[in-house]
Amino acid sequence: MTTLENPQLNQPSSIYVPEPAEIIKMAKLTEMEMHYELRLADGRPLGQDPGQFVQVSLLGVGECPISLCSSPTRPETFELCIRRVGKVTECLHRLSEGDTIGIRGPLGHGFDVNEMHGKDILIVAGGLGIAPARSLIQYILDERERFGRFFLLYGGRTPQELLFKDDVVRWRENPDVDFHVTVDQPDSGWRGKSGVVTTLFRELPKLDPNETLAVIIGPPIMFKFVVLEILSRRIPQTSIYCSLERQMKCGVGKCGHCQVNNIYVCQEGPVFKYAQLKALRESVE
Amino acid sequence: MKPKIAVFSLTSCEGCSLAILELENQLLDILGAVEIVNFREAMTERDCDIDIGFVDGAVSTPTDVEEIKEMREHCKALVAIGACACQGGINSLKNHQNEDDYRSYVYGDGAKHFPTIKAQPISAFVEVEYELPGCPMVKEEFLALVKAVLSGQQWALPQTSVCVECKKQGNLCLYEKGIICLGPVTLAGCGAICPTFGSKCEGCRGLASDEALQAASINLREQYDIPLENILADLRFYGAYQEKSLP
Amino acid sequence: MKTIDIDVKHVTRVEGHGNIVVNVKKGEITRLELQIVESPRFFESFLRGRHYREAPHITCRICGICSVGHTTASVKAMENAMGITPSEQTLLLRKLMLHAEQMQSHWLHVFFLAVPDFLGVGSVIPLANTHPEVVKRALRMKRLANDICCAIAGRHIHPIAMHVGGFTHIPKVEELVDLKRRLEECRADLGEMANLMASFEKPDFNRDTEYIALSDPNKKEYAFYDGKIASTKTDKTLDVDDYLTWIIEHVEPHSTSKHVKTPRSASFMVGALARYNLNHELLHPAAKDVAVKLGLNGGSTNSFDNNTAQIVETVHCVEDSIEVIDELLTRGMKLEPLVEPTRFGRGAGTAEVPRGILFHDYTVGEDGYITDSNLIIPTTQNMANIEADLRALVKQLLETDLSKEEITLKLEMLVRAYDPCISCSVHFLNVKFE
Amino acid sequence: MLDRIVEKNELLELVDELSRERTIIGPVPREEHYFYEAVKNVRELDLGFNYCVYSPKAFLFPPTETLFRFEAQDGSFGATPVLEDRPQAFVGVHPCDINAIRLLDRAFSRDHADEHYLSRRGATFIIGIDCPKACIEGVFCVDMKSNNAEEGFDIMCYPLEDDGKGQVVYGVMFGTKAGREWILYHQAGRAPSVKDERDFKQYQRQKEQAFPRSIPYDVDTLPDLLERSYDSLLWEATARRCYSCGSCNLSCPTCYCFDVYDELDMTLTSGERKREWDGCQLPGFALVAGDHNFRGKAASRLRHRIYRKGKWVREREGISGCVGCARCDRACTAKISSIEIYNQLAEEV
Ligand SMILES: Cc1cc2nc3c(=O)[nH]c(=O)nc-3n(C[C@H](O)[C@H](O)[C@H](O)COP(=O)(O)OP(=O)(O)OC[C@H]3O[C@@H](n4cnc5c(N)ncnc54)[C@H](O)[C@@H]3O)c2cc1C
Ligand code: SF4
Ligand code: SF4
Ligand code: SF4
Repeated sequence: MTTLENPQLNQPSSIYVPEPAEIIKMAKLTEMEMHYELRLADGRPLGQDPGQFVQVSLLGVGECPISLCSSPTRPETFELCIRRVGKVTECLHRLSEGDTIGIRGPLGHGFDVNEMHGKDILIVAGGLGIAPARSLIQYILDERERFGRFFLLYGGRTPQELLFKDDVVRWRENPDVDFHVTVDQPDSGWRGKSGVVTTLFRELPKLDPNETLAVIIGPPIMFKFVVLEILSRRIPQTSIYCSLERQMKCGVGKCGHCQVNNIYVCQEGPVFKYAQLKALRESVE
Repeated sequence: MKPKIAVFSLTSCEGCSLAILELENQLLDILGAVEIVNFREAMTERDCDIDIGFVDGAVSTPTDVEEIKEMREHCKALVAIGACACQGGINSLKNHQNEDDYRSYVYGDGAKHFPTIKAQPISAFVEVEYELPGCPMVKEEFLALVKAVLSGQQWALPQTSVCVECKKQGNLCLYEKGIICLGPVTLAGCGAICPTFGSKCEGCRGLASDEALQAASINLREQYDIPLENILADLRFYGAYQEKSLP
Repeated sequence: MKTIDIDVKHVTRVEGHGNIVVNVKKGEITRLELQIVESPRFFESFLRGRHYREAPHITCRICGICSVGHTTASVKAMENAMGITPSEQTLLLRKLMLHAEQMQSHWLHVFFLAVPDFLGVGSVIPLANTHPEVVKRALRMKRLANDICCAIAGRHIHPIAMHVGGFTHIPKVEELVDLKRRLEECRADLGEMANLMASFEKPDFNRDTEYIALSDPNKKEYAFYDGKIASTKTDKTLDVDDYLTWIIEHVEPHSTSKHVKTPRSASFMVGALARYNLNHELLHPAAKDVAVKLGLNGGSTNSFDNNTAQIVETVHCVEDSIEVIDELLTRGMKLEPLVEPTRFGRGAGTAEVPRGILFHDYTVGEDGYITDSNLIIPTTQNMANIEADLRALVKQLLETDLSKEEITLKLEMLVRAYDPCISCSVHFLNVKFE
Repeated sequence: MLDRIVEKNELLELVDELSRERTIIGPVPREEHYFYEAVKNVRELDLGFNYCVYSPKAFLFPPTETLFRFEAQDGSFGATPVLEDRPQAFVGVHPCDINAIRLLDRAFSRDHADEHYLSRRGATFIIGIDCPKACIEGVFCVDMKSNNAEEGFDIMCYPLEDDGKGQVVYGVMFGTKAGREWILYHQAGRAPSVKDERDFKQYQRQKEQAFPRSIPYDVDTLPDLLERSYDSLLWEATARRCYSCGSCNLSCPTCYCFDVYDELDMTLTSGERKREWDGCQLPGFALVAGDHNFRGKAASRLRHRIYRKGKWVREREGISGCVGCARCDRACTAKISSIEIYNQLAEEV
């Protein structure tokens, strides 16, 4: 006797069970961040959109949401960059290559790359925000001819805390991207620019408000200032993307932790248009 | 090498150490995973380099002060177990009485043989890695902590109030029966065992937050006509509130 | 002529902290003390100014191991002081709680504290490797005793639902049915326990002393919950309210602790052996059988027999618990409101707790707040007797060619046989005593 | 339109029969209140329209449940989902709680279907009993338009005649095929007569008058009202009394937020991933790494809860996030009342 008609009922599975993935490579980026290259145990590509995330599980410890930092255009493996801040992330840092972790995903809504095709792209990333940004950066570089001009601004607190230093070097050399990096607190060895990330806007040529899509990923405090810079260049609110962070327990729109007003960040986000966020009163407060 | 675990007692009823022995179903597994040394209730041999030291009891005598400092030196991690070790516990009731008076009331002329100081949590004297509050401590929490430490994980107390667990138990709230329960202001983790067994929460696990205490001072006075002084007297039962003068 | 100095710091495997100091010069004992190094706790003082309902919840925290015993004595004293008559159902549930505590405490003592001595290992921990079946059985039995307390009052250490005037929770029928089944199954474990005990050789040591325990004036039941104060040295019995005429506290010059004597003897013994000596005819037949098997007769003067008496008592407790559960199931249980006081004033209460007779004594003012209290704990009462025993045993052992270590072990075993609960015993220096 | 007329005794006999294949869960008196509990015997049930302290939510979405068991096997792992589908029947569920279950059904089946909820739900047969009047003072189900249930039950029983001595005649409406089959297969009751239909109309008319209204406006305008009240001082003022104890969340039939945690076995190689009820009023609910709390103040949490109930859930799921059962109001020992808040907001704007 079944009283609720639901086709899902006969599947003896659970959306909460992760699938195994092997750590192919692990590299320490800074004291706090570790870079992981992973492959699903069945070898299938993850198939993410840039900006999406996965729930990373350590059985017996817990689960947490982590953005993908690699592009689907490089499907053999997928990459994560994880900052050690608490229970799960600390245990993740202690793993070694060859270990197996649990993955659920890709989850959420990433960047709408189709909408981006043909446009000039401006990415502004601060701190750990470079990780989710990197999936989009890689995508754009891999599909370079489908985009217009490509500006990338990256700000870190100190030179030591800059992530993906190899990439930073490569991007700097790469003629396909107009890349600028700055640190808040330079040390004696730092030859590059210093100051908060908004100072990098000086380095940009004139932007075309109707042809540019801007992407902002970083801590809430950075967000406010960067959005002002961008809006002041008359780029419409519907052309600005950003990514939100919230506590997430399920990643699939049930547990309620990531709810901001009437939306669930894990489902409608984490990538949003600024126009949409503006109406969400708690989104960046 | 199995990690070495030890259990000590300061001023207490030793109920918290005993609670470990009441983990009958897990005790052999625990013994299999750790080496227990210097467990006064269980053995004669003594040892020094201890990975985790569990301490029950408040610091309430000059000897306690020396002992806790010595324990700190011998233990890589120190865990305060029970209300006495975490907040001073029931021993701290004397902190609100006149010292000469309580000493001579109990020991008369013999009082001089019983040096005592204000009952205080062990964190007032030494650094403490973890606290397992409750009178007695919650043995399931002890087990969870041991497992977390053995598997190299962080561990933290819940941050909610007892009402959460009471609701999960499906209890009738005691306020419905006109009983003033301390559940709303008390830190969860006990599974709301007192309300589940029909008795008001007595606050043995300490305050959930200062904000909750603020709310209590408005609510109990305005909605229930109870003076703040009475609420504080209740919260003193296990040292959860000690005029904020401690340590 | 021997000269030995024994200084056992922290007698292990007893509840709390205690030291034994023995100095013998040329065959003469120059100093013998059982020292208490437990921190003073001032419970009598805490009680002043607290509401009468809090008394059991405060005093049970004197000792984690006899928490139910303190609660029982406390509610009885308070009900006596305030003119409260608890219901039949309350009495049955209390008896069951007290039985469970005797079991849990005696088993803990026998298996965890005493058996390692007999099997020659330092503690219960190596025992888990050498005799896993003994440890597993002990844990199973202890779990059962605790589960009884959990079902009725929430937990064994600091029971929750046991209040002045009744219970705030009653066990579910299914829970009692299940506990009864487990109690019945426990009989096999009890048999094994008796066999194990029978295989040990107990030290040959006798010293005549006075034994004091509660005794049922109607000679109906082996007294734990209630009765009159009785002694092996007199046929007279005493109401609990008059306990101070027999239980006389006095200061011993060598000790900072008060000792307790009776009008008849400088020391006396309370606990399982005292109860057994006074009330053994009232034991359940199954318990009597075990007593016979273990060679315990009504007039033992060997304090080491206390362990044996504990085992016999737990057999009785298991059997009686089954009967109490049957009675509860037959009469049916319902949640009753706590009985309210009808007066205020002074009242004493007593109960036989694992280590012996326990007295609580309160005075409550009109406003329901406590003004005065006195608590006399079994270990306090036994202290003088332990010292007297130690003195006699040292003398006896000096005649042998045992080494200092062997003598020390025997002395420790003797102290342990009393199952002293030193956490509680500091309260005996009570000058309030008139 | 009624589908059947069944007397209470006969219904109970059927339920008794049903108890052979399903666990029966219904209102049981305890400590002068009513609770949904599993019963061994249908005689334990009290099928009035008594207010129950909690809804039957816990039998569909338990306070704690295991999502899966796991076992580490040299380097890899195995995880086995734990799904429960033991047949059960809720007997005597009121319209408010049925409406709340409808909301849970929708929330747990949309997008990523939650098999843990759905497998229990799929194994649940629901016998509703309609309320002819407000079950207890303080409920505002009529204001929330939740005092009638159109769907979400297998059968719904309307107490048409009540002789006051326990003899009740129910007008029964079928909600599902399963409900229809259950009644018809057992040939229970009789077909409704024209008089029965007339009685039913009469019952419904009386019912309309029998629920006192507590909110002075149409609940459909509540989302707009809330829209304008985001910056009201009311939140802060009311939240000063809030303990952040979460009792309101945990007693609410429409709250379904949860936390997820792992529990290791003593072996440390196997264990369970579990979930347990959580609540948006609890202080750590929106905390993230770096100790940034997106709703660190009790006021913003209180506002979130009220908005969720009165606006956001409705906007998202198309049905009201609050069914007006007042369980939150009754559970709050600080006497913070959602109905009072809804009223004060109307006064303010
Ligand atoms: C969409 C998304 C993408 C993300 N991408 C990345 C990424 O690419 N890289 C990365 O490193 N991080 C990322 N994060 C952040 C990451 O998810 C968190 O840092 C991670 O959850 C921390 O988990 P943990 O178990 O290690 O820490 P926890 O032990 O859970 O806690 C860390 C901190 O969080 C707080 N906290 C969280 N929950 C609670 C609670 N219930 N009670 C109390 N305090 C709590 C505390 O302040 C604590 O200090 C992302 C987050 C989101 C939502
Ligand atoms: S009984 Fe106490 S702990 Fe339980 S909900 Fe009520 S106030 Fe909270
Ligand atoms: S918000 Fe309150 S009234 Fe509304 S459904 Fe939840 S508990 Fe009931
Ligand atoms: S029940 Fe009341 S006090 Fe508790 S969190 Fe809810 S609104 Fe606040």
